[in-house]
Amino acid sequence: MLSSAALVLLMVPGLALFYGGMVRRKNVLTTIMHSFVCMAVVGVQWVLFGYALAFGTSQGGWIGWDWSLVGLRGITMDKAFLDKGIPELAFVMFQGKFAIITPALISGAIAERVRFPAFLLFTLLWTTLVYCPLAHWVWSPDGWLCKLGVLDFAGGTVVHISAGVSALVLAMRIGPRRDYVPGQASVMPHNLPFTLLGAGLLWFGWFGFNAGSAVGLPGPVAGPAAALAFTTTQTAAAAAALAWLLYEWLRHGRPTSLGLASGIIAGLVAITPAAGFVTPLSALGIGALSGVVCCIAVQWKSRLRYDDSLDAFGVHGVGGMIGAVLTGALCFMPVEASAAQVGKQLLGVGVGVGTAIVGTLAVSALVHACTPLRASDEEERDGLDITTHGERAYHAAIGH
Amino acid sequence: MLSSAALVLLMVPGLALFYGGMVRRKNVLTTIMHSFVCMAVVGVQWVLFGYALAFGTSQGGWIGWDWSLVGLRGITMDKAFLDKGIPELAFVMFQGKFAIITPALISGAIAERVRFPAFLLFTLLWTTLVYCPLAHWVWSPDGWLCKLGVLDFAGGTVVHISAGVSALVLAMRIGPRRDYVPGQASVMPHNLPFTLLGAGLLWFGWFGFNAGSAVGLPGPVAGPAAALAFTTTQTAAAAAALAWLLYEWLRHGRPTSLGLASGIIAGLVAITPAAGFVTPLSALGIGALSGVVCCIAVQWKSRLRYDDSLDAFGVHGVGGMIGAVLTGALCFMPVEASAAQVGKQLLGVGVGVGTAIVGTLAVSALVHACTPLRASDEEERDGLDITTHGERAYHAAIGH
Amino acid sequence: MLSSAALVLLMVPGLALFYGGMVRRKNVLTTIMHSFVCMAVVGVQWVLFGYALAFGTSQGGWIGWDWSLVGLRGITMDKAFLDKGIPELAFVMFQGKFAIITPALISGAIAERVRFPAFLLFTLLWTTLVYCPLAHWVWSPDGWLCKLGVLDFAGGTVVHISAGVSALVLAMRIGPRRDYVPGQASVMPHNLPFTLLGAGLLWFGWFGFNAGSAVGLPGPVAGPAAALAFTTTQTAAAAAALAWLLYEWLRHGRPTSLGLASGIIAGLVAITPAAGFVTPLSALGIGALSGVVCCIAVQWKSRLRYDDSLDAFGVHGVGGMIGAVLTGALCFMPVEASAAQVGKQLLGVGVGVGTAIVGTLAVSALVHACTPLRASDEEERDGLDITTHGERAYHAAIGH
Amino acid sequence: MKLIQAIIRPERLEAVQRELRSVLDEQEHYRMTVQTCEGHGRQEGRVEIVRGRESRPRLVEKLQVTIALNDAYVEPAVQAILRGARTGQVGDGKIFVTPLEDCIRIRTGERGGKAV
Amino acid sequence: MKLIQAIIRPERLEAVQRELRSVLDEQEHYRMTVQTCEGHGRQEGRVEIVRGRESRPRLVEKLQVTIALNDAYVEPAVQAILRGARTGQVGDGKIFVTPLEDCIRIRTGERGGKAV
Amino acid sequence: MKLIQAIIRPERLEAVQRELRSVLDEQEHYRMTVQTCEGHGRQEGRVEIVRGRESRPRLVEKLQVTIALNDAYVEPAVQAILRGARTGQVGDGKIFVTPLEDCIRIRTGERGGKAV
Ligand SMILES: Nc1ncnc2c1ncn2[C@@H]1O[C@H](COP(=O)(O)OP(=O)(O)O)[C@@H](O)[C@H]1O
Ligand SMILES: Nc1ncnc2c1ncn2[C@@H]1O[C@H](COP(=O)(O)OP(=O)(O)O)[C@@H](O)[C@H]1O
Ligand SMILES: Nc1ncnc2c1ncn2[C@@H]1O[C@H](COP(=O)(O)OP(=O)(O)O)[C@@H](O)[C@H]1O
Repeated sequence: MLSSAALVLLMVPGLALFYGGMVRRKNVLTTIMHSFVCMAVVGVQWVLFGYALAFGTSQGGWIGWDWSLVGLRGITMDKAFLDKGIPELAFVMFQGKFAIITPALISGAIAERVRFPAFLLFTLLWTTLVYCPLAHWVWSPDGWLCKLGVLDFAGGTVVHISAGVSALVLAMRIGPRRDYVPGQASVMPHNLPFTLLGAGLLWFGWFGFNAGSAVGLPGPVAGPAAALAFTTTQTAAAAAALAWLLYEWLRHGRPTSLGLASGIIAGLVAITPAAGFVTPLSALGIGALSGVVCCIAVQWKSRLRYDDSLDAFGVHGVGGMIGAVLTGALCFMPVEASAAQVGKQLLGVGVGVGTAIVGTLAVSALVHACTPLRASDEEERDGLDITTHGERAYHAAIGH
Repeated sequence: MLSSAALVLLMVPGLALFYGGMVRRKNVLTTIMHSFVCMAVVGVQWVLFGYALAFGTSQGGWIGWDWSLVGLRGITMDKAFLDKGIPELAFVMFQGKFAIITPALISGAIAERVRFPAFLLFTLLWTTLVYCPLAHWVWSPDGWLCKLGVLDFAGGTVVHISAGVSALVLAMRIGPRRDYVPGQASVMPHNLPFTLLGAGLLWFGWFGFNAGSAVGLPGPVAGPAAALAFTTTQTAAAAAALAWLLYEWLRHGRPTSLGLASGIIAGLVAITPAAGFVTPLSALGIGALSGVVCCIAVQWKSRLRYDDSLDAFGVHGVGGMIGAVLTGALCFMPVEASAAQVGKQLLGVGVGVGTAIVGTLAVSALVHACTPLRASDEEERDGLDITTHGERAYHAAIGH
Repeated sequence: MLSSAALVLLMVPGLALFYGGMVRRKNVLTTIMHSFVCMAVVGVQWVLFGYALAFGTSQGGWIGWDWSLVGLRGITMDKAFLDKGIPELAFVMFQGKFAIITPALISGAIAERVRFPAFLLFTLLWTTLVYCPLAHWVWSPDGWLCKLGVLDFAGGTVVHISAGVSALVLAMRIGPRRDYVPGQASVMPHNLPFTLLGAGLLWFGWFGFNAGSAVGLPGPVAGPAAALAFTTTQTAAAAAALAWLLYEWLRHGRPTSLGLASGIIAGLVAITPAAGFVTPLSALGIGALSGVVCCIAVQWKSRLRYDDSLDAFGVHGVGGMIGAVLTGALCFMPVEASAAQVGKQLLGVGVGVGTAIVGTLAVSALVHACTPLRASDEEERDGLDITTHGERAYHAAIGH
Repeated sequence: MKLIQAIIRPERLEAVQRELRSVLDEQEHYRMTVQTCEGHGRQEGRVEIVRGRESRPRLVEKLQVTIALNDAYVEPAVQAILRGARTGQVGDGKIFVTPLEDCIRIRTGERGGKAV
Repeated sequence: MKLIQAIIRPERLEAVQRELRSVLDEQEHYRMTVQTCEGHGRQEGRVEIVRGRESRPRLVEKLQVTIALNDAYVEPAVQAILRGARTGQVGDGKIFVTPLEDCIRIRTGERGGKAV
Repeated sequence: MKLIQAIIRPERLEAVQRELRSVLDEQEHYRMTVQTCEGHGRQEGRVEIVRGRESRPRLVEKLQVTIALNDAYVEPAVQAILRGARTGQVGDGKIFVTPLEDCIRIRTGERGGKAV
């Protein structure tokens, strides 16, 4: 559990690099900071009251709360989590990492133009008003979606769909970058090796994400389920990477490294809700499908006028939906796959999408009331690193 | 077991960076992709039929097979592996990571000139026709080398000798890079910090590689053996790094960072077959020796006409042989060191070398029959990143 | 324990990148090597005699020794450590990683001008003469500080205060860089993304550092204590990152990425001595305080004439002291916080500071007697990478 | 023939290119060469902060655009660059015009006016 | 004295250097200065793909070689560059020859022809 | 008007700037443009080692400083550069002086001598 939590934490620098390599030199620091600062803001929020909201005693299935969980005061060191034989603090931390990574995922859609203070405020409010309730509904034993039987092994709906859809909404709200041209590669990634390294770290961390989530299952199956989740995670990532690469090769005549990396992420996203519930062969199918569909989604999207800079929606939103639905169609445990289960999964997706849309619109309106969301044209032109943070990522050449 | 598997996985991006930093800017993406794509290709192959070939029921000690292992269909979630009390799926994944990393090691010898489609096909065929049989012979309880008593704790023969020798054969088959000049530093590494970071990640991951392999031992010793393997791994890496550094310092007057990093890897390679079988003091010796010998091998080789771009043979081939033989000379468990054991180890090395040579010649002939192995002169000149993948690793300066 | 040790090891490349990104292009390799070479030198020293000195049978509480621990010969594979049920070899390795990282921390203060051979010798002597005794006093059950009841969970005094203070002393001894101008940003970091990635790896590795240290506690509390240490570590890092960022924002009008990263490290340092002894809420306070105080210390220091290149003292020295004292003021276990405990902690800090000052002066005099400490003006001007190591970190553009 | 070397703001390159295309004959294929450089003058760089220490670099990133032209095109090209590069704020840069004695197209070996 | 500035393909630098060495007096120590640049002309860059979107950059990487020469050496040097740099394909670049009024060797302060 | 192009050692830039400031009128705001380049000449680069193989690069990192000046300032500027850039060792570089026919300040459109 603790090593899983540590692995998930490594996803933060992993995501930071994955995104940071894809933007231009002038915006790399602010992009990396988006991920790191989630750790700072949500890291504090989660201990102060986030955990209480998500996993406190359920108030009618809609939200949790316990005064004793504020500041984690009520959790003594040796308090075990439910009957799982692990300390509750370990569970708090594991879940906290999920809460940290989710808003960081969103940042990819609005990179290179969002104002830093606005993103900070957005992160705080969105986590509190959108993430915590969703997590409660799906993962708290008394949450209403959980009670309905919606399956979400490690956060397909709570993390990826909610992040992907919110990213899309926010990208539309903020508008495209000043030099965005639909359908063209108008902005080139400044450091693809960073992006590939980031993908590698994400993939490593994801094993913590998915295998660690086996703890949610009843005691005796937890161990084997972790091994199963590990296997499906690896298999789906491999299949999706291969599928994206090959599809792109056929379609554009070039197998790209960014495609390979994106495929890995797409496969990891899609298997997330299903990891402990499907067989390795099903994982192969889920992965391959998500690789192709996300690739198409990303390319199709690029013809539209909205500008999801780093394709947070195309990968996390679309991948999350594929995974959530296929979980219902392919799971063999804890229930057998059935049309009914697919229906439930669709309900879960619908609730996730709806909550993300409404929540993001509300939160971004709130934020905008306090401080503008978007950087000025001059700031965007000169880069947010130097204008907002007073830093340049690289210093070389002359005079140094 | 699972955390070990995750650690081994991190060796993939680690190796990608280690190699990627050593090539020129124009080939960094394709070099990184060589490692990543092994994860995709072998990741799928292993689940589909690779595991069945290597660890299925032995067909006379020569190869494994079980129809029920195709697609891992026959492995239920709670099926334990032998009597070790770990889920078989965890073992499948752990072994799968070894299968992934091995062809990735080979890619270092042919960097900057191999055609990407040819490498893909090579990886698939080589893993199936060379790696799976070798793994079966050495690690399956019914494999003929295993039965003969050849010791290979974590893959000295199966992984490093086979990769190193195959790398050499393939490098000769493909020919030197267009601007290779024997004995001169004709190609400069474009980003040594990447290489050093890659070495750091490899070293971290190697603990999973070696300590995780303790699971192959009978139950009660597995825990302590893991601690022993950890200790010998760390000690050999430190000793080899120091030895390479000092040797180079005396010999060339400069202690280089690339030498330090190469020493780490050489030590890790050499201790791999011995990790759980020797004392920390023996590990110190194995490390120091491998540091010096690999350093000499690499320099000596560079006077020859063949071009092993990133010294896959000098480090993995030579280091693996040193380790395999010394295992026989220094082990205190599971059998005492003896001349007879050294003889067995030599046999293992011989079989590994022979199989690698024959197998690689056969596989490369097969591949060449389908698609040329080597990039055109123009592609090599302009770099494989832009000509094959339609990408440039870095975008900076003008117009961005 | 073993995974914790592996995590701590990852701190070595993490620190290497953290520091390497902050120096100029011409010194990045030597800076990275400072960290890596500690692994080589101390890695060998620890096995040969370092562990015997620190954890051998106590000679009157002042130093340990056991001939049988030389080369770890006396530690059989299945020898358990005390009564904790873990193999002693695992403990040896875990402690070894601490010994490796400590001199690496010091290197930050003297970057860009120390001679490489002098640093090598310094590392060897300092670890033997300063680190091993201190570790014995504080962590050996018979060490005199341990017996007095000084608390140091995971190395606030032994690692961070001793490294930070030694760094300061050494920086003063060696003198400022040739182009250092007090109070000005005279040297710009050449690659901040490396620094941020390094901070991410450090933070990941720190969980091993702190959570792994729970093994020092009596059996039954070890598990829960690890979860507590994990929680406080994460919380303090988040709070300190936020505090540094906000303080800097208010004070200089810019939230910097380097500030965010520095805050993470400051928080991790400050919580180190307290991790398993305080509540999450206390950790929040310790983190926030250390973020602000270290930020002030670093800025205040920069007006002085001495040149601690990468602020090893401002972060590790100051952060370590804050943590050590607050441990006494906030701990709830193994003893209740009290004025007396604060007194004991102050004593520990005093002893750490005193030992570091005297020890570093003595060791640097010894080193200087053998080989000059400081690079020549020309070497410093042209960069240590090319002049000392015969390498350049990056090759690009023309002719490649 | 003249050689025009203009120092401009990096972010004005696109505008300069647009203007040049409209006055030079080759349309899409108008010829020029661009280099990075750093300039010192009245303009100062933006403040940078490193752990609380501030610095304001005096050297500012610029681009140098080089164009070889026959005499008749010099004035239109200068005007085009002025239109594209001017913001009216300190730091807009300079245009230098120097004599060009000969010009050779490497591909064909053509020389002088028709090779420009 | 003349100043030769040649824009060439990066991969032809070695060939150009070889040719220059054979016509200039100093053999191994022939003098020149090289800079990176990007050129716009008839040649187009190679297609790049980013997540399925294509772009074909108009600016192509080139090198600029600068050589100061006494008049007698100008023609041989131009010919040498032509031999080394020509591939016959669009994008081979240009050679510009401009007058050089004075040349000073910094180390010695020598001026004019003998300082070149 | 003249255009001065000086190739200097990177580490002498500061000294050159200091000297230039003292002879040019604008003090803090003296104008110049700097570019990176690599030079070939009598000086050789420092030995580099890659896994035991050695290489000694012939191209050495330099900076090119460009300054446009009215005639009266040329000689003082040349002397200033000589003072700042000279170390007396092989590799100090060169100063090239070429005629400048026109100079335009982009911000204002001013031309000639007063735009320099
Ligand atoms: N005489 C000159 N020689 C070389 N470069 C110059 C000269 N004058 C201006 N420049 C270049 O033009 C840039 C803009 O000059 P600056 O004085 O900042 O603004 P402005 O020209 O608008 O007054 C400088 O950074 C420098 O690169
Ligand atoms: N008139 C010019 N001014 C500046 N640079 C030029 C000029 N003509 C050519 N160049 C440089 O030469 C390069 C090659 O030109 P291009 O038109 O692509 O090929 P070619 O000269 O073989 O027809 C261009 O990229 C540009 O850098
Ligand atoms: N004729 C020339 N043309 C172009 N660049 C030159 C010329 N002469 C010298 N240089 C530049 O000056 C630098 C120094 O020249 P070098 O021969 O090494 O030293 P020195 O001038 O002190 O004898 C060279 O690296 C080159 O960049």
